[in-house]
Order: sequence, then C-alpha cells, then structure tokens
Amino acid sequence: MVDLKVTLSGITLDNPVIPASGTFGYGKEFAELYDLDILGSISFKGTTRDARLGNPLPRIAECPCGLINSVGLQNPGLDAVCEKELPELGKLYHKPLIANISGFSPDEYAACAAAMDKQAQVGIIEVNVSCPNVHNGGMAYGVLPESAAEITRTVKAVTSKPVYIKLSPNVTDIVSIAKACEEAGADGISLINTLLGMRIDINRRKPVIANKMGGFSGPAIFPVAVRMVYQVANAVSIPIIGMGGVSSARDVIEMMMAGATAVQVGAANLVNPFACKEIIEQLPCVCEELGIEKLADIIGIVK
Amino acid sequence: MVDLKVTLSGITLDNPVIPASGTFGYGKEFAELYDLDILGSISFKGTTRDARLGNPLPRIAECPCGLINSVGLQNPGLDAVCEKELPELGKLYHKPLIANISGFSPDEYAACAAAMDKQAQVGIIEVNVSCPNVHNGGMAYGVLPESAAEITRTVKAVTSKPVYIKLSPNVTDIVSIAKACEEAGADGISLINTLLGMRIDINRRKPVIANKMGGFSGPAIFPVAVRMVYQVANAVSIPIIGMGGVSSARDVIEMMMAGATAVQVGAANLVNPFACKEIIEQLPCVCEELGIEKLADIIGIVK
Amino acid sequence: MKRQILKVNNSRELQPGIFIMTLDGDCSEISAPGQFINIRLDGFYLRRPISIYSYDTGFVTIIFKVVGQGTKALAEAERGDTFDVLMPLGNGFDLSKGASKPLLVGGGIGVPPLYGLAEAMVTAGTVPQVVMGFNSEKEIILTDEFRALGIEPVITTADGSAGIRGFVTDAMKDLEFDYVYTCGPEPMLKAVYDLAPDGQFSFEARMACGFGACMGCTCETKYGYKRICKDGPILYKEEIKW
Amino acid sequence: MKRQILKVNNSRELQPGIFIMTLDGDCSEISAPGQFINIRLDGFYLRRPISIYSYDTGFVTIIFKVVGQGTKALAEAERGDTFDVLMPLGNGFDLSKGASKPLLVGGGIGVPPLYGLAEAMVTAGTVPQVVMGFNSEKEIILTDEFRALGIEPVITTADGSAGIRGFVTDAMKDLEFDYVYTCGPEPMLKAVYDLAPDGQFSFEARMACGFGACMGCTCETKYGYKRICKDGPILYKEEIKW
Ligand SMILES: Cc1cc2nc3c(=O)[nH]c(=O)nc-3n(C[C@H](O)[C@H](O)[C@H](O)COP(=O)(O)OP(=O)(O)OC[C@H]3O[C@@H](n4cnc5c(N)ncnc54)[C@H](O)[C@@H]3O)c2cc1C
Ligand SMILES: Cc1cc2nc3c(=O)[nH]c(=O)nc-3n(C[C@H](O)[C@H](O)[C@H](O)COP(=O)(O)OP(=O)(O)OC[C@H]3O[C@@H](n4cnc5c(N)ncnc54)[C@H](O)[C@@H]3O)c2cc1C
Ligand SMILES: Cc1cc2nc3c(=O)[nH]c(=O)nc-3n(C[C@H](O)[C@H](O)[C@H](O)COP(=O)(O)O)c2cc1C
Ligand SMILES: Cc1cc2nc3c(=O)[nH]c(=O)nc-3n(C[C@H](O)[C@H](O)[C@H](O)COP(=O)(O)O)c2cc1C
Ligand code: FES
Ligand code: FES
Repeated sequence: MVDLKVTLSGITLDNPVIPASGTFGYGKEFAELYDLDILGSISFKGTTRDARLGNPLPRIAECPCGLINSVGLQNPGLDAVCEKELPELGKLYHKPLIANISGFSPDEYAACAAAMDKQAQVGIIEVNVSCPNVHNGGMAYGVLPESAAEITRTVKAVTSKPVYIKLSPNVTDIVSIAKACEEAGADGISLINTLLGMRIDINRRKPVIANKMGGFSGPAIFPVAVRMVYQVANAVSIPIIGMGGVSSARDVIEMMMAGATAVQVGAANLVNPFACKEIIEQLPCVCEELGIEKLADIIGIVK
Repeated sequence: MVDLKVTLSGITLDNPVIPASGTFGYGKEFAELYDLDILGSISFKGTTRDARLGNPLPRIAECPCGLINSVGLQNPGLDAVCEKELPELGKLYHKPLIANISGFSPDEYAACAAAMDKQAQVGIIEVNVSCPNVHNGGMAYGVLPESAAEITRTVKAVTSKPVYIKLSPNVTDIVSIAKACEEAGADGISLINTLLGMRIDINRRKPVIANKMGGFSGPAIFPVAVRMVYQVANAVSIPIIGMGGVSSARDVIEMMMAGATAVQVGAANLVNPFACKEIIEQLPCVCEELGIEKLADIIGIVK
Repeated sequence: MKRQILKVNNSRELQPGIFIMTLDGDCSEISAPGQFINIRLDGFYLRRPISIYSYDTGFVTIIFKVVGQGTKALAEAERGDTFDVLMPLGNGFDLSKGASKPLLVGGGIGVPPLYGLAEAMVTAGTVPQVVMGFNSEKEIILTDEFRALGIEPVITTADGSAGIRGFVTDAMKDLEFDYVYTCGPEPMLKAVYDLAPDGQFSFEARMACGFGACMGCTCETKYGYKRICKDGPILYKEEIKW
Repeated sequence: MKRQILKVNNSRELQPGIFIMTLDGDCSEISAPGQFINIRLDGFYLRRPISIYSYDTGFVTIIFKVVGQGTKALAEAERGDTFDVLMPLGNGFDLSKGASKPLLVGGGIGVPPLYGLAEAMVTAGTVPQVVMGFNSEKEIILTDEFRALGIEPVITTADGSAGIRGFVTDAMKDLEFDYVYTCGPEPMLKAVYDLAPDGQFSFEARMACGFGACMGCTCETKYGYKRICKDGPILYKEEIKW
C-alpha cells in the first residue's frame, strides 16, 4: 500500500490532491458525481468582504491547452459564505478546508481572514494576493515583495490558523516575493495563480473576454508552474502548495518532486469533472510504477 | 487579391511571416523543402561575438502544447556568421534579413551590432536582451527598464540600421521596459522571447533539461504573447514584431490585430517544417474569409 | 449530469454548413427539451455546448452550424466515432406553465431545441404556433419536421428569399399568443422580449465547465446571479433584466 | 527529407512492451540503414524519433519499446491509422568503410537498425558477426531474423536468463573483429568504444526538430559541433570525444 499522506503546517491530508479555488465552487456540483471526502482538502471559491457579481460576459476564452477566465472573484460575500455556503459544504465534506480569501485593501483581507479564523471547518487560510490594490495604482499586491509582505502581516495578525500566501506568476522574481512572505510570517506558499493572457476574436475584431485580459490556466502553464515551485522550494523553508495545469497523477508527482507538499487541480476540474477523483485513484498505481512507497518522500527530491 | 505587404521601419515585406531566430538555423534545412524567397524576412540564429557550443544535453523537453529548449545560443560566432553563414544564406534568400544578436556585456552587443551594420543583407538588427548580464549578478538585461535601455543605446550608437529590441516575457511590467527601449531610441520591439520553464523526468527524478530550466515556447504561450503585444502596442508608437506560439494564418492575424506589424513563427517550424510556407499560402484565403483586403489595415485594430 | 461516451450513428448536412448528427448511448437522464450536451473534441481544451434537438433513452440528436474550428471538427466526425460528452446540462423548458396560446420563436440555429419542445407539447396535447427566422432561404431547416407534428411554421428571412421578408418580430405582430418560448441570437431574444406578454428565453454564453462550477457564464437577473449553464440556459421573462 | 503520410499496415507485440509496426507509403528516399523517421502523434507536441528497422520503396518497418506516453500511444495505433512522418532523417551507417571482419553490436532496442545494416551487408557480400545484449530473456528480439540472413547472433543477458550472462562487451572479448557498428544505450556505446579498433556509433538525444534546424541535439566532436539528428545519429569512432 502506497502511503499518500502529506502534512501541511500540522494538518495531515489523506492525499495531496486539492481542487483549486474558483474551479470547484463550494463542491455542490461535484458532490453529485463523487464522494468529496476522497479529496485531500478543498480550496473553495475566493471570498471577498462584499458580494461580487464579477466581470461582464464573456468571461471565458479558449486557448491551446488551456483557457482564460475573467470571472472576477464572483462570490456571495463573506457573510453569506460563512452562514450559508460553509454549513452546506460541511454536509458534503468532513475534513479541514482551505479558505481562499481576496481583498482590494489590507482592511478587506483582515476582515476576511478574521471571519475565516472563526470557522471550525477551515484548516488553512489561503491569501490570494493577485488582486489589484485599488487604493494604490491598481498594481496587484502580489507583484511587489513589500506589499505581499504587508498583506501577510495583516492576515497573520488576525488569525491563528496557518496562512498560505498564493502568489501571482506575473512577476520578474517570484523568489524575492516568496521570501518576503516567509519573513513576514507566512506558514506556506501557494503557487501559481493564473498567467495574464488575452485572446482576440478575429471575426468580431474584439477581445474575446469583455474585460480584454484575463487569467490563463490549464496544462499550458504547467512548465511555468513547475519552474516557479522549484525555484521557491529551493529558497524558502515553509511548505508549498503547487498548482498550475496539473491534470494527471504524473503531474502531481512532478509538482511534488519540484518541491510541492500538496497540489491543487484547477482548470482540469472544469473539462473533466472527475479529474480529482481519477488522479487520486491513479496515484497509488503510478507511485508503484515509480517505486514510491511514501508520497511524502518525494517532496522536493529534485535538487 | 489580398495585399499582404507590411512595412517595418521603411523596409517593406511581401508578407508579415518571418521565421523566428533559433528555429530556422541559417535556412539551409528549409531551403531543401521550399523556396525561401516566399518569406517576409528571416530572423537568423542569434549571433554572439565568440563561437558558442551552448548548454549540455539534454537541451529539449516536451511540454503540453510546446517545448522547452536550453540550446544556449549555440552559434559559430560573429566572424563565421558574417564570412560563411550569411554568404551561404544569401544564395538561398534574396531579401533583407533580420540579424538577431546577443551578448553577455554591452561590449559584446556593440561588437555584434557593428559587424551586422556592415552586412548589406541585413535589414534590421534584432537585439535579444534575454541573456544574463554576466558582469552584474547574472540577471537578464531585459528584465529591467534601465539595462534594456542601456543596451538599446549601445547598439544604436554603432549602427544606422533599424534596431528592434527583443523582450523577455519573464517580467512584471513589460510596458515599462518597452517604453524605456523606445525612449532610448529603439526603432521597434520584438516580443516575446521564451517563458522560463522546467520539466522533471519523474522516472529519473531529475530535471529533463541538463541546465534544469529553459525557454518555453509553442502554442501554449500564445495567449501570453498576444497579451504582451497588445499591452506594448498600446504604449509605444514604434512597430512591433509579434511572436510566441504562432502556428497558423489565424494566429498571425490575431497577433496583428493585437498590434504586431509583422509576426515571427518559432517552434512551429520545428514540428512542421512547412509551417511558414503553409501560413503564407493560407493567409490570402483567411483574409478573404474575414473581409481583410489589406493586411496592414488590421495592425492594432483591436483597441 | 453524467459523463457518457456517445457514438456517432449518423451525420449529414441539412443545409450548407448546418449538420444534423445522431449520437447513440445512454441518454436516459435527459429530462426536458432545451437542455444541452457538452462535447469534448480532440485537440480542443474546452467542450462545445450544443442543444438537444430530439432524444430518447438511447440516443440524442443535435443540429449545429459550423462557425469555427471546433464545430468544423465535429462536422468531420464519421459514423462509429465516439465522443466524451457531459449530459444532460441546464434546466430545459418548463412546459407546465399554463398558457392557452403558446408561441415558439426560433432564430437560425436556435430553432432545433424548439422542435423538441414542440414535440413534447404536442404529446402533452397542446399544438403551439411556431415562428422561425433565418437570414435566407439557404439556412432554413426543420420545416417538414414541424409539419409532421401538425404545425405550419411561419417563416421569415432577412433577405426575403423565403417566407415573410424581415425578422421574427415582423411575423409575431400578426399572431395571437399569450406565452412565448424562444431561442436564438441575443438581439432576437431582446426584440421578442419586447413583444412577449410572458415566456421562457434560452440564452447562450461562452462556457468553461457547463455544469455550474466556474461562474464563467453568470448573468444578473432580478432574482440574483444565475449561471446560464446550470440555472439556465432558459430564463423566465419576469427575471430577465432588460 | 520529406513529410509523408504513412498508413499502418500491421503492428504486433514482439515481446512484452516491444512492438513491430509496418507503415506503408512512399519510402523511396531512404538511403541507408541507421536512418530514422520522426513521427507526429496526436496530442503530443514533439515528434517521436524511431530508427528504421527495414524498408523498401513502399514501406518502412520500425521496432519500438513503450517507455512513455508517446510510445504507448504509438503502440495503440491500428491497421489503417495514418501518421504524419518526417523522413528519412540522419546520415545512416556507411557500409563502404573497408573492413574484413565487421562486428555489429546492439543493445536492447538498439538492435533493430543493426538488422537493416546486416541485411544490406549480406546483400553487398559481407556476412558480419552480431552481438546483441539484453536485460533478460523476455526482451530478446530478432534472433530468427538474423538467422534467416545466415548469421548466428551471440546473445548476452544481464541477468543470465539466456545466452552469455553479462554485457555485450563480455561477448566481444571472445571475438575477432576489425570494425564495429553499434547502436544501444550510451553506457554500452562507451564500453564498446573502448574495445573497438574502429567503427560507427549510433547516438540518441532528445530532439525538437530532428532535421537540423534547432541545435537541440548538438554534441562536440573532434571535428567540431555535430547535430545528432542531421550530422548523426551515426558518429565515427575517430571523431567521438570520450
Ligand atoms: C447552451 C448552448 C447551446 C447551444 N446550442 C447550439 C446548437 O444547438 N447548435 C449550434 O450550432 N450551436 C449551439 N451553441 C453554440 C455553440 O456552442 C458554438 O457555436 C460552438 O461552441 C462554437 O465552437 P467553434 O469551435 O466552432 O467556434 P470557435 O469560435 O472557434 O470557439 C472558440 C470558443 O468559443 C466558444 N463559443 C464560440 N461561439 C459560441 C457561442 N455562440 N456560444 C457559446 N460558446 C461559443 C466555443 O465553445 C469555444 O470555447 C450553443 C451554445 C450554448 C451556450
Ligand atoms: C535517432 C533515434 C532513434 C531512435 N530509435 C528508436 C527505436 O528504433 N526504437 C525505440 O523504441 N526507440 C527509439 N528511440 C528512442 C525513442 O525516440 C524514445 O523512446 C521515445 O521518443 C520516447 O517517447 P515517449 O513519449 O514514450 O517517452 P517520454 O519520456 O514520455 O517522452 C518525452 C520526450 O522525451 C523524448 N525522449 C524520451 N526518451 C528518449 C530517448 N531515449 N531518445 C530520444 N528522445 C527521447 C521524447 O521523444 C519526448 O520528446 C530513438 C531515439 C533517437 C533519438
Ligand atoms: C474559473 C477560475 C476561477 C478562479 N478563481 C480563483 C479564485 O477565486 N481565487 C484564487 O486564488 N484563484 C482562482 N483561480 C486560480 C486557480 O485557483 C489556480 O491557481 C489557477 O487556475 C492555476 O491552476 P490550473 O492551471 O490547474 O487551473 C481561478 C481559476 C479559474 C480557472
Ligand atoms: C530552439 C530555439 C532556439 C531559440 N534561439 C533563439 C535565439 O538564438 N535568439 C532569440 O532571440 N530567440 C531564440 N529563440 C526564441 C524564439 O525566437 C521565439 O522568440 C520564441 O521561441 C517564441 O516563439 P515560438 O513560441 O513561436 O517558438 C529560440 C527558440 C527556440 C525554440
Ligand atoms: S460555464 Fe462554468 S458555471 Fe457556467
Ligand atoms: S533536434 Fe533540432 S537540430 Fe537536432
């Protein structure tokens, strides 16, 4: 029997496979297809303080080996998430959750983190710093070490749960940003969020996406994700949740060898709703093929 | 008849399709397959002052919708290129060439540019600023506006041919770098070079590429390339040569609508040696379908 | 929703660029006309959503127009080829809405799901009126099929090459109806909305998942945010914000 | 080099995980044993290079081992399936090198191109000696084919399950030869190099283009940089830097 367990900041997961925020809603649609309790954890849809409709349609563009989305953090807002979505998800999934939070100001991050801190179901708070700082030129918090560190400190101050900072890949030097977060007290790093991309509808001569640009993800971004996980794993000593294009058990193993302790699966859930289930089922078999007895042994094994 | 002509800094190309540097050698292998004179231009393999063997093998890794290369600027060096390769290429191709040059110091860039300035065959000098600055921490020249501008000025000082700076996409803010190059006198911008990526051989538990990381290109990077071309086109007033994942006539049109005046085709040549020929043949037909009479009319038409 | 492997039973061109294809497999979950299926195509990352034209427990028939690379690939499929399909998706039309004089209004490739609806209504004892609009004669489909149900569809063409010259709304002006079921391009839906006392409207959106997970297709209604793929594609007149 | 569409004529498993496949099409350009073809597979960005085992103007036969996702997909191809193939690639073996006692040394999946070479040598009037090494009995291929050429191949297996226990070099020690043609994994090539008075060595490398354009496969030789795909895959002993 292959041992699939991995541990993130003291929380042991039955396996490293976690649906990525924004690609699994609150689990409802998938619970109709399989028992959610097979999952290592679930990172649910990013929560903001207030309800958000998100961006205008169209919000989706197809790409070679991936897609662009500009959902724009649509979510029912902090209160509704805590009062309605989490209790409902609690009936479908019985292990610690990852609460993905977002904000357009340090205050908003703090409000979301403080509320999630009180939710017994939440095991880890995952802080999406790819949102634009609306009070400061609109640059994303995650593109500068200083602002990423600031948000880390803000969130750490209001919660005792482990805090994972989820980094944007659209940067020159991912390592300096990850290190700044580690120094500011982050318990872990999640990466990567989507690459900024764009498609044009050449018939209509307009961007496909109403908002012009959006977040590009799927298998296409996997080599960039592996590279960044590898770089960050070699620079920090806190655990990493790796993601970006993961679609198979082999991809999970590649991410872990690059340095990830756990792995999130995003876009793959959308085109194959059974993606996480199939990956979890295939992991033991692929591990055996590769001579892996304990999955945790391969974390960062590639130097 | 659809008019496919486009003009780069006073040089009119019969069509916008140009094989990208490093994916077409000096044309020899392709000249056995088709008449090179159908091409808009050719950006030949990056030249450095001295001959370079490049990086150790393996240098190639497959990716979903693309590949990683770490060829490492293998080339016979400036003298051999000018004395042997260019005369040979001159027999196969009779229009102005794009001379892609690289360097690990401003001096090296200057030496390459000065030599290319003297080559009658060379129409445009394309300056690859993705090389690491070996005298200054190893960071690529292209990742900072200042160093990209410095190289631009260095090259402009030694040549009267149009100078196009070829930018790296591995940056937080491509626009500031492009603008710095424009201000420093660049006649145009080429983008994008490869994304930094990595793959791991999970059987051998080692990076696939001997150098660990390498340059990721192919259809997978197309949405990132379109986005950057669009962003830069809206920020500068010099022409842009767009590239990154272009594999079809439709891709060429999408790049041009995003803001490119001409388009380079890289990885596609490697998996389909007839890629450029097929694209050029299909362009008139696709233009007609889309109601385009003059290809130059669509440059940057998407706002 | 299930993931099914469906096998092409037959496929043929109805009009230039418009194909009808029957796919065999377990289709027993389909519960209402107006639902759709989401088809994976080799070489394309996203599935292609196509409405159900008609169905039974063992097959589903779709009608689609070639508008891009994906539908082109679909049109090239041959008998015996198989597709990975998510189905059924969406809410479908609700026939139970009491109406004495229902009208079905379809535009172009929006007509097929209305045929399934008409069939269900006829089976349930109501014969609806049907208006269908096309750009030109060369695009007209399903006239005979509606006739076989005992319905003489009113046809409009934008170029006047057949039926009434003009849009579906031009035909609607001469008819009496108290409820409208409609599917077609959004400008048509909007125009129909203005003439419909009440009704159900089938929407389209670019979709990533098609089953409610990604919020890629959400629009605002009077009753809150709705996902066109899951809470739709049929929206009710009263909730639409126009 | 041409791009050809080749059609699978037949394919079968020779040993567990090792397949022989004949592809029909215009193969008239193939000029020497040791050349290879580069096969495009649906869903994979790079082509897969596979050596030519035997050929004629109208077909080419390959033997390959399933080692990853691409060769797995290739093994699943059925009669009638077609592949986009670039061919012929590489220099191939040069038979004209005068040698009175040539020896062919193959390791595992490196054996097949040596069969083509042996066939050509026999046709040209020289019967070479052949040594072939495998990990174990279950991997042995082509013994009968060499016998049909009138050659009794010496077999070695690492686990001793057949033939001589050990490596090809253990068998080479007992043989007389003045020229070696060899193909197999690089550690084997290196060991053979040390025992070979002279000879030709077939190399492998991860390739992007396979036809000399990208410099993805370049190695340094005594006579300068060589592209394994274009200037090789066969290198001569005198130029190899070991
Ligand atoms: C619920 C629903 C039901 C549909 N039913 C039918 C039908 O019965 N018959 C039919 O011919 N068409 C139908 N469509 C439209 C059909 O999905 C598109 O024509 C098709 O996806 C185009 O794919 P393509 O690859 O040919 O075009 P491309 O433009 O190359 O596709 C690129 C991307 O855009 C998406 N896209 C393009 N056009 C549309 C569109 N109109 N709606 C949604 N996504 C689009 C594609 O799915 C793909 O992701 C329906 C759409 C929806 C949402
Ligand atoms: C000139 C040449 C001739 C060859 N002849 C044969 C032959 O006759 N029979 C045979 O079974 N194999 C042969 N090989 C090896 C064969 O190309 C690989 O086994 C095959 O590419 C593996 O593909 P995969 O998708 O199954 O493996 P994966 O590991 O999934 O492939 C991933 C990538 O690595 C490349 N790769 C992996 N292993 C090798 C390798 N050993 N050499 C080159 N590229 C590799 C693949 O082409 C692909 O780009 C030859 C290789 C070369 C270079
Ligand atoms: C439709 C969609 C919505 C997303 N929403 C969020 C979100 O709310 N918060 C977040 O941190 N990341 C979000 N992401 C990013 C993913 O969680 C993940 O980081 C990214 O998609 C890369 O993984 P993938 O390639 O497996 O999709 C979203 C991605 C998609 C495709
Ligand atoms: C094998 C290979 C070698 C390359 N060598 C060079 C080079 O010498 N100089 C350069 O500026 N870009 C080089 N590039 C980058 C390409 O010119 C191009 O910018 C990049 O690959 C993106 O285009 P593509 O996706 O069409 O390949 C190389 C790319 C590849 C794949
Ligand atoms: S397309 Fe994903 S929610 Fe509708
Ligand atoms: S693989 Fe491209 S030169 Fe050899």
